[in-house]
Order: sequence, then C-alpha cells, then structure tokens
Amino acid sequence: MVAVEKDVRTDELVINMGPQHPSTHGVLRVVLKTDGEMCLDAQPDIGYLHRCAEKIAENLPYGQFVPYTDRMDYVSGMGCNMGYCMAVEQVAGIQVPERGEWLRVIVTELNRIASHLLAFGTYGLDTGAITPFLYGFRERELVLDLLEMLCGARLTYSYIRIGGVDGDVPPEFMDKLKEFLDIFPKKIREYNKLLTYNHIFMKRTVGVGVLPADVAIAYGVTGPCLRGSGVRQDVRRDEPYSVYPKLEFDVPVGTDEHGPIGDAWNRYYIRIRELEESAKILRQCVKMISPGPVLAEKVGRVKPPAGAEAYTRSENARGELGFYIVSDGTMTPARVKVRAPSFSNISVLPAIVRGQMLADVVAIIGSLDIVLGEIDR
Amino acid sequence: MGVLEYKFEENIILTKVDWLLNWARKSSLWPMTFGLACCAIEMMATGASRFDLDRFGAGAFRATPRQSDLMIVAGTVTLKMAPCVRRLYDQMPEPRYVIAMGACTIGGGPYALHGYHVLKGVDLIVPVDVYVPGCPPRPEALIDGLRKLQEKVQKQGLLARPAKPAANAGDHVLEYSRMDGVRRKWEETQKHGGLTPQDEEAAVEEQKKKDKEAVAKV
Amino acid sequence: MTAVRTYFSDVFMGLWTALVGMSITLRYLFSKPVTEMYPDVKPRTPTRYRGIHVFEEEKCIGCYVCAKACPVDCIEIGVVRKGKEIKITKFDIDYQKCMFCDLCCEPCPAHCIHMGPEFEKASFTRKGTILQFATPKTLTEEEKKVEKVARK
Amino acid sequence: MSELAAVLPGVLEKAGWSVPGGLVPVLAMFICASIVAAAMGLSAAVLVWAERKLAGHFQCRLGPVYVGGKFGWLQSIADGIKLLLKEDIIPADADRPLFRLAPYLVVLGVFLAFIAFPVSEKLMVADLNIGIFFILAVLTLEVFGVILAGWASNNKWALLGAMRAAAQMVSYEIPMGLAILPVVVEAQSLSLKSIVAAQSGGMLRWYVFQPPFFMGVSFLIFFLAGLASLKRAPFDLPEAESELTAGFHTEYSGMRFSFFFMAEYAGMILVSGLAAALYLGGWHGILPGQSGAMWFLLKTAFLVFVMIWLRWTLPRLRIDQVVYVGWKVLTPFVLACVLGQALMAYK
Repeated sequence: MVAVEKDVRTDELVINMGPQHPSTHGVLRVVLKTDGEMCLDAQPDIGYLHRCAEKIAENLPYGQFVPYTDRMDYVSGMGCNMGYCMAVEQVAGIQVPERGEWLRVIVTELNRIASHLLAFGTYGLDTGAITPFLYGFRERELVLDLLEMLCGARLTYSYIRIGGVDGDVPPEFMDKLKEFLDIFPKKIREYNKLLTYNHIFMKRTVGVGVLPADVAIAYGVTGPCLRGSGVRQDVRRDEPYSVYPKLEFDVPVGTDEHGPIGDAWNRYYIRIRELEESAKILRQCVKMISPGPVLAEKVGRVKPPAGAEAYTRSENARGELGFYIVSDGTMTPARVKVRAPSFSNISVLPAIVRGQMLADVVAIIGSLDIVLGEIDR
Repeated sequence: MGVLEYKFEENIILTKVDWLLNWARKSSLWPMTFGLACCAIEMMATGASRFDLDRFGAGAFRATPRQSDLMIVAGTVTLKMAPCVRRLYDQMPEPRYVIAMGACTIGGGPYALHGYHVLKGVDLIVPVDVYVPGCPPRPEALIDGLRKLQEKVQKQGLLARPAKPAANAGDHVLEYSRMDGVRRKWEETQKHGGLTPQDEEAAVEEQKKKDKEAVAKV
Repeated sequence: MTAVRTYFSDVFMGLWTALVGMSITLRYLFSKPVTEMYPDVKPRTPTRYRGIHVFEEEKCIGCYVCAKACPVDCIEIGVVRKGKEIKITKFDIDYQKCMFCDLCCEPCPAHCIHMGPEFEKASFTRKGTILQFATPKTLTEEEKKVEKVARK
Repeated sequence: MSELAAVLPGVLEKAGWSVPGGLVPVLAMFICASIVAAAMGLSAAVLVWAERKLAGHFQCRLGPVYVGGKFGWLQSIADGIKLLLKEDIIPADADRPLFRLAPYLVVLGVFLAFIAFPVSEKLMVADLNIGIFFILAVLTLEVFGVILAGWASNNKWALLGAMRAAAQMVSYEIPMGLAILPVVVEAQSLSLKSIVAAQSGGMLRWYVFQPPFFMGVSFLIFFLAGLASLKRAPFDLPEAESELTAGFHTEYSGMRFSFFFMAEYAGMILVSGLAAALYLGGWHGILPGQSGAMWFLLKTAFLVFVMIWLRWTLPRLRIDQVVYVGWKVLTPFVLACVLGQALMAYK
C-alpha cells in the first residue's frame, strides 16, 4: 500500500454571474469567488448599459432631455423627470404653479408604488416564488393604467415638464385613483400573508446580508436600503421639496423584530411599508388638491444665465436622486451630473456578500433593488 | 434536422408534414429570460397576468439559451454588451428566432445620435426576424410582433423546398394608404374623447358586449 | 429549553405559513382571471395615448418646427414652396429612433401632427419601421429643384 | 404481466400468427414495456399541460388558450414535436459519452419504477414481493443521471446544480425509505398489492387515518421527501432558475432536455401514486366495497395537484436549510413514527 501523500487540491471557483442571468435585474455582471456554495467575494462589473445620458444632456436643449431621464431609472421614470425638472427650474428661476406641484407629487407617488410592486415581485422571483411576481404585476397594471390615462405612456412618461406638468388630469382620473386606493390595502395584506411572513421566505432573508448603519452611510447608500439599516433618512422629510411639507407621512425604518437590523428582510419590508405610506400620501393629495394652472406661463425656451448652477436632491423609489446642472448661458447645459442612488447601493455589495451562500447573493442583490439603467446611465 | 432539410421535392405529403412541424414550432416559441433595459420591464409585463404570453404557448421563459427558441432583444444593446448578445445567440440551438423589441434594438433609438457607446441596431450582430417599434412597445405590440413571427414560422419550408423563395413576403413597408387607417382610427377616438358621459357609458357597454362575444368565440 | 421551543415553532410555522399562502393561491385559482384576450379583443387605449403618429397633411405648412423640436431627429420633411402654395412631398418618421415623447406635437403651429392610438406596426424588415406619412407625389423637374428635404 | 402471458397465445392463435412458444413471454414483456413507456410519455404530456393551465389560473391568468382548441389541449404535443426537432447541442468541452448517457439514466430510473406501479388489482405489470423496496432502489438511479449530467456538461452552474442534487437527493432517500416502514410493519409485507389489500373496507381503514397517526405523519414526511427527491419546489435547488440559470441541465437542449422534463413529470405521478397506494388505500374507494382503477387515479391526481399547488405558492429553500430539514426535522420525526408503530405492533 502506498500512502496517499498528495492532498486533494482545492481551489476557489470563480463564477461569472451575468450579464445574462435571471436575477441580476438586467445586465449586471458579478464575478463571484466561491468555495463550493460559500461566496468569498463578489465584484460587480457594470457598464453594460452605458447609454451616455450625461453626454446627451450636454448636446440637447434643456426641455428635450426630459424624455431621456425616463430611461435612466426606467422603473420610476416620474421620479427622474421630477429631479431633473427641479434642477432646471432652480437654474433658470422658474416658479411652478401649485396644482402642478400637487400633480407632480401624485404621479411620483403612484410611480413609487409601481416601482415597489415590481421590486416586490422580482424579489419573490429571486427567492424562488413565482406567483408573488404575477400578483405584484397585476396591481402594477392598475397603477400603469392610471398613469397612462394621464400621460399616454406606460413606462416612459415624460409627463413632468420644466415648469409644471404636461396637461391637467382627465375628469375621471380622481375617481379611478380613489377606487385604486380603496382596494390597495387589501392587496398589501395579501402580499404579507403570501410572501412577507412566509416562514421559508423569512428563513431565506432574515439575517442575510446584514448592512450596518455605519457601513451604509460610509458607502453612500440611500433610500429603502439605508432605512432598512435603521437610519431615518428621507429627502422628502429632511429637506422637503414640492408640496411634501404639507403632507403627513411616516418614514419606515428597519426593526429588530424578526432579526438583525439591516438584513435583506428589513430592506424588503421597508418597501412594503412604503407602499402603505405612498397610498396615505395619495389619499391626502386627493383631498387637498386645488384647481389652478398646471404649467408655468412663458417657459418657452429655457436659457439660464451663464455660470448658474444648481444641485437638487429628491427622493426617488431607490433613494436619493441628485441632479447637478451647470449653465453656460446657452440653450444647452454645460454639464449635467446625475447622482444615481442605485450606483451607490450596488457598490456596497462586496462588503455585505462575503461569507454568505450562493443563494444569498441572489437574495442580497434582489434586496438592494437596483436598476441598471440608472447605474450605468 | 439539418440532414433532411430541403432534400425533397415538394409534394402533398411533405407539405402536410411541413405544416405539422411548423405548427409545432410556432406554437411553442419559448423565449429566453433576457432583458437589457426598459423594454425588459414591458416584456415581463407581457408575460404577467394581464397579457399572458403563455396563451400562445410562448410563456415558458427559459433561463438558459440552450433550451430557448426565441430571443427577445429587449433594450439598448451597448458595445460592451454586443459580444454577449452574439454569444447567447450562438448558444441557442436551431431553429432560433429573434425579435428586436423597441427602438433601441432596431436602430439605436433615442441614442442613435449622440450615444457613442450604443450599437445602432441589433441586426448588425444577429439576424432579426421581426422588428417591433415603440419606446418601449406596449405589451400588446410585442404580442403582435410574436404573432407576426408565428406567421413567418408557419410559412417556412422544412423538408420540402419552399415553392418560391419568398421574395418580399410580408415586407411591411408602410405606405400612405395604410397610414390612412391609423388616421381614421385616431379621428374616431378624438370624437370619442369629446362625448358626453352618457354616450361614454353606452360606448363602454357596447364594447363590453363586443368583448364578451369575442371571448365566447375563443 | 428555548432551543427546543424554537425548533418546534419553526416546524409548526413552516407548515402553517405554507398553508396560509396556499389558501391565497387557491382562492385565486377559482377567481376570474384578469387576462385580456388581446388579439381577439382590441384594447381601448386612452385618448391621450402616445402611439404611432397621425399626420394631417392638408393642414401642414412645412415649417419644420416639429423636426426641430425632436430630440432624436427622427422626422424628415420635404417641402416644395411656390409662392403661397405648399406641397408636402415627404413626411417620414423614423421609428428606429422615435421615443414617443410627444415633444413634436406641442409646438406645431398648424396642429397637424398628433400622437395616435395605433401601435401594431411590427415589421419583418428594418426599413419597414420608417413610415411615410405624406401622399406620394410625382414632381416636375422645376419642382424637384426647389424641393427642400431636411431633418432639422 | 403473468396474466398477459397466459392470454397471449390464444390471442395470437385467433389472429393467425404463429409464434414459437418460447417467444411468448418475451413478446409479453415487450408489449408491457411499450405500454408502460407510452403511458409514461402520455401522462407526462398531460401533466405538463395541466401544470401550465393550473399555474395560469393560480396566477390570475389563463395559460395556453390558442394552441389547439379552447383550452390549449395540444400544447404539450406541440412542445414535444418542437423539442424533437431542435438541434442537439453537445458542448465542445463536454464529456461526450457521459453527456449522452445521463438523460437515459434519469428516464430509466422512473421507467423501471413503473413496473411495480399498482394502478388496480389487475392493472400492474408485476406484483413483486418486494415492490416498494424495488421502486425505492430504482428511483435512486435518477441521482446518478443528474450528477453525471452536471459533471459532464463542463459548466460551473451545472456542476453546482449536480452537487446540490447529490447532497439533497441522498439525504432525502433516508426519510423517504424510513417513512414506509410503519406501513410495512402494519401490513407485514413489502408487496404493494398486499399493502393495498390490507386497507380495504372504506376510508377509515386507510393507513393515513389510523390512530395514533404515526402513519399519518409518515405520509406527510414521505410526500415532502418525495418532493425533494423529485427536485420540485420548494426543493427545486438543483435547477433553481433564479440562482443557477437551469442547474444541472443548463447545457442540455432539444430531445435530451425533454428527457429530464419527462422524468420529472413521470416521477411526480410515481411518487403520488406510491403515496396513494401506501397510505390512501390505493384502488379502494371511500365507502366499503368500492374499488377500481378510477379511485387510484383520482387519489394520484389529487396528490399531483397538491404538488403543483405547492410549487406555485412557496419560495425556495437554501441548500443548508434543505439538508437541515432532511436530517434534523424529517429523520427524527420519521424515526419516532417507526418506533411508535413498532411498539404498537409488539403489543
């Protein structure tokens, strides 16, 4: 007998996840280093959807860039429209009429609901439950119907224009909105029963991918991901814009009720609770909206003074969306910079993925709820 | 199948067999789970409850190219992504079909002008069967594209040589005469938009009745 | 003792929440599907729907404003001007580029271009996605000389 | 089969074919094998269609409607023909013989198990005296097929899927095997025919409802372990779509892929039928005196429905949780059941 002296050689397995993979939410590529099922490292590789949005902004008149903002965060286009328009209005000194602001809040909150429903559905898919995805989409269609009635498009709205919004609501819109708000809480309860409190789902997500508050702040994570870590930060409340000061709403934060603060379940559950908050905001809007003009007069061609610059923050469905615009006195901006929330959110992935299992990587990416259009721009 | 293809003269039996095989192919076009950008969301919506791509037998989204027949290129193809798209196409087994969904995949879309990193049309790297314009197309438009593809699949010759090379078959260059229909329809809806609530209700009732009849027919 | 309790509560909750979820899916099994029978039942798009354009040629004054407003330069207009008479020889919209943003319809002084309800324009060729909206006309030599075709 | 072998010479004589006496059993075998294969293929096709339709309605949509008739009856036929016609790709770096062998192994396991499948008193190919033992033994063949498929594909996702399959299917064989012990103890036989026969006389005589419910619990465990060994949700880790694209059959296309597909659906029928025979009284009806193949098929169909229902409701477990459930939950519970039933029998 010859003793086996040579040990079995073990190596790290490098797996290339994406750019075509069902749970990278688009064309993200993640280079995984694994030891069997354990994940040692994950490096996101972005740039597969770089569509040169910032460059295009420098080549187009201010008003013509609005449709492109839809295509940055394509799941919540209204939020991007609003962020950009707010920045341009600040640069050019345009005042938006009050009804315009109300309508802006209504459509962004509706769009937030649509976006969170998509996040809920795809998170179900990531964890292997297919039916919640279809239920989420079923209700999302109701929201899209409302938005379509308003602006004629299902996904790329460009409804919010510089100086207000594009057209007042059709007469039957408010009734349809109320109808939707009446049935919506029941559906949220159903989601909770079906997925949120499902024991398998909780076992999959509670305690997975824990993101401590200090790490989250250090990486610049914002939105539901940061609030899931227990930081009560929301631009709508901290630095209110539009008509948000007049509205009452809670900012849900992560709790340690079921597991550590800042885990995937908390991040997911924040979105479900934000659905309720958005519905609450919408109910107030329906009551408080007053008649009046929706678009500022004489906006025409926007031509801000040379050297004017502005940075605006707004709370998009994914986090804090910033637009920085520098004007050089011509019809086109000198520079437009976008601070995309998903970009900061995905950057935290390597920090929280180490030591988790392969299935958890999928659950973590899903809980960050990224949109590649926004990351690569 | 490659061995048998086009090896026979056309005759009645082969035509029947062809019909059967084409029918099977067109009735079970399994798409690949492959989304690039905005259009992917609409593609997902097409697969979801309200539009239900599965009605046409095309609802079994497969995650691997090896088991899919249909690649719906949904979204902007960038230069970094283009080799991956090509590779995915190469990995699909024959017969394979491609639908270019949305303006970006057809010809660069809104990014055709200044997008230095955007491929100006996915047909530069993979052969495309059906182009579905829209930005993004509504789910119904994608279903329409799928049905056009089914038409095309049904027409192809498999065992028997096609009678004539289908020159310009279904070349849908839309001319003015066809645009006229669009305009008429638009005028109708404009009229419709200006109706009184009672008329509106009546129209809705009528439409419901029509819908019911159509559903009953199916 | 807590470990034992957690163990049994895990087993129980695993079964119980599965049953709760199953009751929801079972209810929907017997409820009415929300599917729309699209090719049989045509969808009713809203009045403001932004689909394939509608062009009213007799109203057009050939001012190129829509082409200028277009962020992607997808509108190509050909005009023959003879005194007050205006002939639109070409009005093509390139749906390879168009992003249905409605920016072309707003500035039109003659209100001749609108977003229509149509969307079923899938084609088998790339060329087929460029739509011609103007009636085809035969031009005289003289007219050909003064024809102006422009995108912007 | 023995009945068939007895009847066959007469039938052949009537038809006017002369067959040497020694060949008659061979012919009978051949006929039986073809019937089993056809039944397996057909039931898998029906099941695929049923699953798509049911999944549709669970999700508030319709499922196939346009393919052949009102309810999309011909959907799986179309899928089958299409898969048959697809190009058969073997990746360049794959281990070619093993890659080809794997799907056949998977189908073979399920196919062999159908031999002892007790549809009714008469309708079974062979009443083996070690029926259950035989079925469990040949079902294990499937694991080899899956592992080979994952290994031979030379694909990292496929390999991970195969490793998961190995961990999962092997650990669930044990609770599954132990779960039938209470039944065997009670019936004192390994033959499926006598196990079912022992449950005659109405619903209350079925083993599931026998107090103190040791067999009821082991029915649950058998069903869950069956789900796991079939790789059905929530235990579908080896082919977890959102994690491993398509798991162990990532590289398989066309006909070879359809073999895996068919094996899964035939396996569903097999496990459901086995559970129906072992615990739900097989071909015996609800009231005493009722019996027939219809009852058996009804019970099997119900269990298959539950499988589909579970799949379209639950999220997926993680691999460590799957193994945890197998070893730390199902195995202790089933051991307790076996012990309890044995003590009952001793008394």
